[in-house]
Amino acid sequence: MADMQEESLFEAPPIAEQERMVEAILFASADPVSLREMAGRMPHGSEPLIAMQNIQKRYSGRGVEIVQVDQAWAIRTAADLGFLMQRETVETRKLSRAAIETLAIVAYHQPVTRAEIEEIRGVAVSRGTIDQLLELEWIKIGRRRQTPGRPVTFVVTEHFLDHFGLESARDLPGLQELRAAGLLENRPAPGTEALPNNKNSEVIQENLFSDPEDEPID
Amino acid sequence: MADMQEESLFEAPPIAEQERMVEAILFASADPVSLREMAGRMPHGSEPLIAMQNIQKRYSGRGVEIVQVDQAWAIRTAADLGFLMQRETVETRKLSRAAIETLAIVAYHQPVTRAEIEEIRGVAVSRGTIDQLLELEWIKIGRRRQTPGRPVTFVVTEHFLDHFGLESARDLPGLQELRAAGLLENRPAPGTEALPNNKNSEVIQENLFSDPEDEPID
Amino acid sequence: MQEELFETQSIAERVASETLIVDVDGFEGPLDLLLTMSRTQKVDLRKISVLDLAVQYLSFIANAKNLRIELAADYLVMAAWLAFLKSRLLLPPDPSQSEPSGDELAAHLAFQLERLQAMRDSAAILMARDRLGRDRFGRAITEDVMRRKTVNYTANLLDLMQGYARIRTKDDFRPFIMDRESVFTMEQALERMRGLIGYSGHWTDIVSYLPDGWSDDPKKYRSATASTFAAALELAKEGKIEIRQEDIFLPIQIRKRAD
Repeated sequence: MADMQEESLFEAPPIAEQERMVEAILFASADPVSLREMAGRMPHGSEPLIAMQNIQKRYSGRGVEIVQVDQAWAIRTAADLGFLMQRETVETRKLSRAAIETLAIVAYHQPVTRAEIEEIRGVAVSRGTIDQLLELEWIKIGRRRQTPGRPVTFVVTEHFLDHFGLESARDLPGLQELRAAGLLENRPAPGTEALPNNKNSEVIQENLFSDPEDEPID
Repeated sequence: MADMQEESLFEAPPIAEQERMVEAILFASADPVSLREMAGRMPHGSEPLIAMQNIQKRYSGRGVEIVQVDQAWAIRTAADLGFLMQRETVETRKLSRAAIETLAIVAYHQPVTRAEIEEIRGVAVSRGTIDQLLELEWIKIGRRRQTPGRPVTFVVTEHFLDHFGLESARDLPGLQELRAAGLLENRPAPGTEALPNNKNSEVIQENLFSDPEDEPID
Repeated sequence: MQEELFETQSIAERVASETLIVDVDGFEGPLDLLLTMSRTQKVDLRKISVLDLAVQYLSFIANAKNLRIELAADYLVMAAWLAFLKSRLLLPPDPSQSEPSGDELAAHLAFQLERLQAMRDSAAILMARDRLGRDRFGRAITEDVMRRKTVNYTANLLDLMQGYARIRTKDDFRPFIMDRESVFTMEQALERMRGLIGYSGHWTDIVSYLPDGWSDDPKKYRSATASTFAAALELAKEGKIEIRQEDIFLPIQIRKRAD
């Protein structure tokens, strides 16, 4: 208090200077600051309200705004720029083998229950795989099968047909065609099955021009 | 990469809008933000550097300023307004004289090994001194020196530059003068076993026949 | 002893010697002490008289030794070196000697002192700068940047067809394991045991179910034992046999389950 008295001997700083002070105080405070508190920190005779109103105008329309919170003031990000506080990254990944196989089974056998998918694949189908395909909107839940337990069935979606450029699921190549394309004779060597597709397609190319029976890959 | 292509179909926002974005990003961060980080968060095609330079001018002389720290940028209150922020002041642990000197030696001689620090100070550097500076994040371990024993070197950090208001280590006060006076050289002592920490007698021999000014070890 | 010694000294001497004790503790090594002493010369460090400094340091150390102060080895090493330097500076240089001259050594010491002083000055300037958190402040309210990762999954028709083909031709695949001579698969073991189990009403060691010719080669024996054991577990699970082991490491025995 003693310093205040002392300071009052000096004139209050010019309003532009007061604006700088308010700006700095608002910037560096962890909580909204009341006018009273500002006045307490600024040189005696300062008028934080006027300074505040001036800088509020100055910041109007900028990337940050001076907002009133109860009886106090704070600098906040402009509402329309909230998206900048998120950093989005997009990554493109190949669908897992389990998901592709499950999807293929749904496409070729729809409507199909989970138990049937497992029977055809010969391994359990994880909840995650089904969820992933549902989320991608490539499969959806169809009608319940009228068998004991009334299990749900899965069918492919319009979105799936769109994505794979098919007019209907009936357009999917049949077993005969797969065979003709060499796909059914594609006998991958153990350990190479999970290799990227380009490798596999090379194998397929090879297979088209040779007798598959004599063509063990490695 | 594909998304980038896609995104570039949209035009970058007008520069005034980009300025608002840079403003919002800088205000939202306590630490300096790199242009790269900004670009990653702003719409594709944005040019944060130009936007930054514009708002740097806009804030010049205000209560808060836009400062460059190494390759990144931050908003800091103007130094002359520090008195308003007494209550925000974080009492840092009082640094020992050894720690302060060691810090200066790292800053001016970086990259510098522990042995070199000891040579300059003429006394062993305690583990605690280095630890304290590492903990403050003012120094960090740099590359190993390619000399026998491959000792680690120490360099100052972005945090150090930010703390002392330096744009880069080149802006250290008096750096040019010290360099011109030859005081930043690691000048070996003439004669063997002259002083502790000088074991490189080959260099010393050479030195007898040449101007020591031109004979930095590194 | 020390008490007595002090008694014989004048008050002024005692004050002086106590100052020295305190000072030695306060100095950060010989170089620091030398730098402090050099200030008494009140000249530019580049024009310092190293000889005077050496004399001053040596007398300081001699004095300190009289007072039985335990000095760090560093101080004594420096004292020895300065004594050597002093002799070099006082004696005329010997042209036949290839060792560095006293002047060169003195110049280096002066350089070291000047460099240390420069670093001290720089440190002071640095610490007096407008510092973050003291004179300049950063943003106190910050917003965290949320990182959101979107993964786009892709697959094409070929992937789909290959996937389907893989399933439909799975039965055609001969597992790689079959190609290895010394592997007896569980399927083989199962088949073999299914054929044999019908005749076994008594507890029989599982080892007796191993196929002929698989017991000699250790690799083959290991494989056949494992698959036979696994097949036995499978049959037990199916309720076809019972399985027991009386204690650890004792033979595992099986028998046909009585219906």
